[in-house]
Amino acid sequence: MKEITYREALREALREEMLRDENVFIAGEDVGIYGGAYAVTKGLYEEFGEERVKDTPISEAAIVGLGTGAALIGLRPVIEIMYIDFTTLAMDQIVNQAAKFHYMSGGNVKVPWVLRTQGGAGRSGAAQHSQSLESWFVHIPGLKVIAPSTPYDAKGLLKSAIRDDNPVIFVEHKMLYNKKGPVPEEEYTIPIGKGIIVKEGKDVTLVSYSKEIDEAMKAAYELQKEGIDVEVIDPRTLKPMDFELIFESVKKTSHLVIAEEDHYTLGVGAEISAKVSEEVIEYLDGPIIRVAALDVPIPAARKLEKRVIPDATRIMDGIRRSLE
Amino acid sequence: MKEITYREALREALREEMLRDENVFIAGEDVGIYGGAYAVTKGLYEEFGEERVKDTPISEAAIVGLGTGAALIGLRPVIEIMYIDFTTLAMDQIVNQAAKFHYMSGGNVKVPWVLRTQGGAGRSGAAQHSQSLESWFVHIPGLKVIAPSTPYDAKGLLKSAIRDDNPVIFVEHKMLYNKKGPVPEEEYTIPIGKGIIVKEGKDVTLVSYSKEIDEAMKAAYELQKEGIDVEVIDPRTLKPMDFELIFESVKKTSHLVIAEEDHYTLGVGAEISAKVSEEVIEYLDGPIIRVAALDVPIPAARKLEKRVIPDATRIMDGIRRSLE
Amino acid sequence: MEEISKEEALKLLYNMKLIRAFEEKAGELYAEGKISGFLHLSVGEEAVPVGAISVMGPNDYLTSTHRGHGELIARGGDIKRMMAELFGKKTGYCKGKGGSMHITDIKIGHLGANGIVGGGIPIATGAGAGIKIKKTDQAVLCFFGDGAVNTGAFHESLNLAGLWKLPVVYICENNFYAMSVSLYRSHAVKEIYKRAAAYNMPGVLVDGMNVEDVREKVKEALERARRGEGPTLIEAQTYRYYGHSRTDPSNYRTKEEEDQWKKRDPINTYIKKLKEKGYLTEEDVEKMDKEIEKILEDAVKFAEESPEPEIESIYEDVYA
Amino acid sequence: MEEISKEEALKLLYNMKLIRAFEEKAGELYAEGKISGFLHLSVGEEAVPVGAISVMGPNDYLTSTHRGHGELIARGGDIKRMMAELFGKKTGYCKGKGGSMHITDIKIGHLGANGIVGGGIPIATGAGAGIKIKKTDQAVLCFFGDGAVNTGAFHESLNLAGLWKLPVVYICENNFYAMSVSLYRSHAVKEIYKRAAAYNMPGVLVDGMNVEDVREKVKEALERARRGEGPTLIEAQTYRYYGHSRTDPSNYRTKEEEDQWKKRDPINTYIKKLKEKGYLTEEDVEKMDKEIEKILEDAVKFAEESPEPEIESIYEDVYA
Ligand SMILES: Cc1ncc(C[n+]2csc(CCOP(=O)(O)OP(=O)(O)O)c2C)c(N)n1
Ligand SMILES: Cc1ncc(C[n+]2csc(CCOP(=O)(O)OP(=O)(O)O)c2C)c(N)n1
Ligand SMILES: [Mg+2]
Ligand SMILES: [Mg+2]
Repeated sequence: MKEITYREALREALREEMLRDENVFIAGEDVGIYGGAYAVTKGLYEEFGEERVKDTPISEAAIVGLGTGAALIGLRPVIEIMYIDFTTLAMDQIVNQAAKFHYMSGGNVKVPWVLRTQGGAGRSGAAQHSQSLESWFVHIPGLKVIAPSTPYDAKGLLKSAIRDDNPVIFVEHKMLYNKKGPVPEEEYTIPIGKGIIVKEGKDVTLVSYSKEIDEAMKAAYELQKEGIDVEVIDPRTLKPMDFELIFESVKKTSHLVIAEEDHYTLGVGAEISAKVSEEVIEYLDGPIIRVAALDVPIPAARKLEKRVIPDATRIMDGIRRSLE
Repeated sequence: MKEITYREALREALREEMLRDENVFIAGEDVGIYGGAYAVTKGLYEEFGEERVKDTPISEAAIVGLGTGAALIGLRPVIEIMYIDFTTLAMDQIVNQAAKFHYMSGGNVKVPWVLRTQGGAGRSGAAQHSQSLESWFVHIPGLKVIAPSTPYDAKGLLKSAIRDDNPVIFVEHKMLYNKKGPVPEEEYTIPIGKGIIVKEGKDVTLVSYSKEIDEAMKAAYELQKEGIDVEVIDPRTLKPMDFELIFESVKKTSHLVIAEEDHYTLGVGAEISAKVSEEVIEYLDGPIIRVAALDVPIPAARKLEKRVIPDATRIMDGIRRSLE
Repeated sequence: MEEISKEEALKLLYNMKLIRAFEEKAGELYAEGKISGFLHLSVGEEAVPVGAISVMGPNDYLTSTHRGHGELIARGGDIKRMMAELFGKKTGYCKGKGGSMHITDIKIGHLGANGIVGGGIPIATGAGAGIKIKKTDQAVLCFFGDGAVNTGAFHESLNLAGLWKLPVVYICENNFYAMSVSLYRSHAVKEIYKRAAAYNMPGVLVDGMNVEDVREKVKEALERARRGEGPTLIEAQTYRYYGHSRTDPSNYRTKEEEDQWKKRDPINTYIKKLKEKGYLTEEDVEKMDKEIEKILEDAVKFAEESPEPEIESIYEDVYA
Repeated sequence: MEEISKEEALKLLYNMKLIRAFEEKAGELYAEGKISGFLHLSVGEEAVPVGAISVMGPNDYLTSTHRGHGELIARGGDIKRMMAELFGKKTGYCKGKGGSMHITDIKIGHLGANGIVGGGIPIATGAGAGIKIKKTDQAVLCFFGDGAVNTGAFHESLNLAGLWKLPVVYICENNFYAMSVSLYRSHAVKEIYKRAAAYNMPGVLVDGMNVEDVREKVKEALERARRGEGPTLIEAQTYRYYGHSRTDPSNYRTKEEEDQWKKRDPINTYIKKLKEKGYLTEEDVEKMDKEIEKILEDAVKFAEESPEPEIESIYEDVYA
């Protein structure tokens, strides 16, 4: 299998889907000539032309509406909001319009778009360019939410998202674009809503996603040395979430830790924790620990930013607490 | 003590604070001549004039920016967003600007506004007029979030919110405006961040807030007949949340149920549940049950709407499940 | 102005009357407690949707608003399913899930009413962009109120449409109030059509009480759109006779103002005109009214007799 | 045009030079890895903030953007604390929490740079509304880029300001690009100042490479604001010499275009003009450069020697 970056994997997915289905098009700020703020769409403007790779004005609400209107009449828009922080400018169009349209109309219409965006810290971008707001979208019925952590998942899930008949929020991570990983030559897709066990283990279940998975894996391998056998699960899709996979693991390990880059309070981890203590609490043998970004706006200075976002050390501490 | 409605209590708070501090002013859609979509500001335009009770265009982002800009230069704006559903049009101004301004500027400025809005179902308003989006705001560091359930709390907390130096999201409930309750003649405030035990009990802790408290109390009294002694807690402030009060109660009862009108997935209950199973799980003697709005957009038809929102019966079922 | 055939003219009158009758009936049923939720009546404004939609092509699209019964009826929406939806019944357009503000009928190109002021404008614009990608000769009519003009969504959308020369006709149903707030207290520029200058598109003022004037101007705009010359902003001045919603006593405006507008009633003036032209007799009018009365009776009966939605339906249609 | 005193003129030149030197230095330090995060340089655009802010009153306010060093320096911001903030140090304006895009200095009426395009416009407008409530004779300068003109926030704000006649001067720093997207590919109307017509305020075109022209027009607008006549929209045409941020190679524009603009460099042309006027000799220029160099050296030294913020400071300033 070839090794490519997360960025290239995403680009392959976009390109293949555009070749496969002429109804797929891309729109967003700087996605065309520039090739995207993080260079994901590079080359697509040249290949597909400006009718299908559209640079837009700085008008986030209109970008999402563009997706919705075009989707209603049979196209399959892939719209890009440059930073997840900027979805704040389009929440009505995402949440009140696209997410609920199928339901409110009694099934009369559907809105098959994908909203690609990227979140997370790591570039000293400060409080308006480093958020992880995915939990907001997970809260909203009618949306699907995907947050891949590897090139393989990124490609397979983006293709599935484009083919899905619902509005899908596809959250990339700014620090993953250069991450390399194996991706098959042949065509494949990954089902939305299926998680995977990234590493098997029997002592504690560690659920994580997106870039935080890398810290989770570091923590797991470190702890292996101490004889703690961590099972690492990546749900990959945050909504619908593969709770069965998590429950099965918790039943086996009796311990649960969640590691994420979103804020502690009401991050995605809150839902995982609450769901587990509602459904399988009797299997638990310790507190459910959430290791998450501190509840402060993300600061700019490297040193502070690094401390706000959980690293392997903090995850290890969390695991130890859960096992105490 | 006199008995007045939730609406009147809010109006008294606004009026008293406007009389007390000339920097307090009100702005929003239809808050002036009309007196507010739910008549909360009725009479204030006549009393204080259009300089201090400002009807605005339909421009939610500008309304919040109006609050922030005015707050920065020393005023104490009370801005109104007519439905919490419409905060989606102002999320950048709320979340990226107001909430983070104090932090991002290293404490250089502060943003003392109150954003009054109302949420919840009960009027067949359908999916764009019935949401309970408070959990979004609870997720965001820098905001305070208040959701009072009685006239007494509404008045005392609104006064505190206006005097607070931070942006405060003040979430009223459309079905509470006519609710009557005792309110002292004399001046009082209620500290932000302090919950109360609405009914003491020893068998199970039931946390609820806003209008859902009324269903919670019904459920508690019904269960009393069956010999189940429910302790009902109203945190009143959702951020900062009075976790100590909840922990103490859980330590006593060993059972926790949360009832809320927000969606099940990542509603405020998710955080309460997760926090409890992180901090005091060893005291628990059963699953933590969340009774919440179903994870569907709120439907219009009365029959469907009623079923989506949790009532006393569903809360009772939840309590029984937690005690099984 | 192009001469309108008798048949066409009678159709316009009929549609205006049907809308009005629907609205009056819905208002009554609301008062009786048979309809709940939000109900925004468009009585007085009928000429705008009827005139505009009469020149839409069969494959064109439209987006509508919270005050949207008129557009749906003018486009040939199913009166029974509308009424059933207001009743919250299973047979309603949205199976009872949407209510008045969310009716959508993709089969006739109706891309939805909307509960959010301005919420439909980006969607209409997106449909216009979609048409351009598909390279068909369709067009979109985007209806919204004067209040919506002050939303960010309006601005972002019209800029995009003007820039990309999208085949969208923006029709502002200017009834001079957004709830209680008069246009004069909320708009920096009081002539809405002049805002078009900011978006490189023509701005056209239309007499929204005159169905033929609306029709004519929208027709021109649609032709322009189909020629690939881009969007138009049309301001149709009109008036809502009732309060904003069924709970609003309209204290913020005067009886005199209301009376002035009612004198120019779009239906009465059009009846007068058609009679003068010899297209119509008082008998014809009565016949029409009867026919419409029957349609509404049937619709109410249908709605009343229709079953409530099943509880299980709550879980359907969340995802496609 | 009003005659500018020698002292005043030299001040203008000095400020432009200080901004440019600051930006060049920051660019170098970024390349060296001493500064991280986002860094948007305003080299080429110095005449706009300097001209505009030179006529602000001591109690006036301003809001700025992601490309905001110019406004802060022109307003007398503390160069050391700025540099320290770019370094992420404890002594920085934001104690390292904000970085380049979030510096705020309420003491001099600076209500913040902003990482969100258009994000400062509603805030400036709110400050203007606040002034009107307080009934003082203050005013607000609101800076933003050409890209920001297409945001909903721009529209909602300017409508409000035009309606309420707020004392706000809206200054568009039109450098013809929003990241890679040219104004010609993103604006329905290419003349930004003409958008003023939609908001009932004057629209004024200014040569953003000419500091005195900027100054003059902003002065008039401020006077107008203080007279209670309301806001003005000023379009100052200028150019950024470097890429959008420090990672952008500017492939989307031509060398010729860049060269054309550089010929009209605001600093060089002003030096030439002041020399012709006899206000300035080459020696003066060198002296000025030296002085500025020293200021920057000191600032860098200060920043380098300043301590990193303590970890505990993370928890401070979340709530006031
Ligand atoms: C974004 C948003 N803000 C506020 C409202 C509440 N609201 C519903 S209709 C309305 C007035 C709309 O006025 P206009 O656009 O002129 O339409 P009209 O009701 O006059 O037909 C308001 C403020 C809303 N639905 N959406
Ligand atoms: C709402 C929003 N959308 C997108 C961005 C990303 N972004 C940052 S600067 C910029 C271009 C801004 O252009 P302009 O307003 O002309 O200012 P300039 O950079 O030219 O000074 C963009 C798209 C952002 N910060 N905020
Ligand atoms: Mg109106
Ligand atoms: Mg620019």
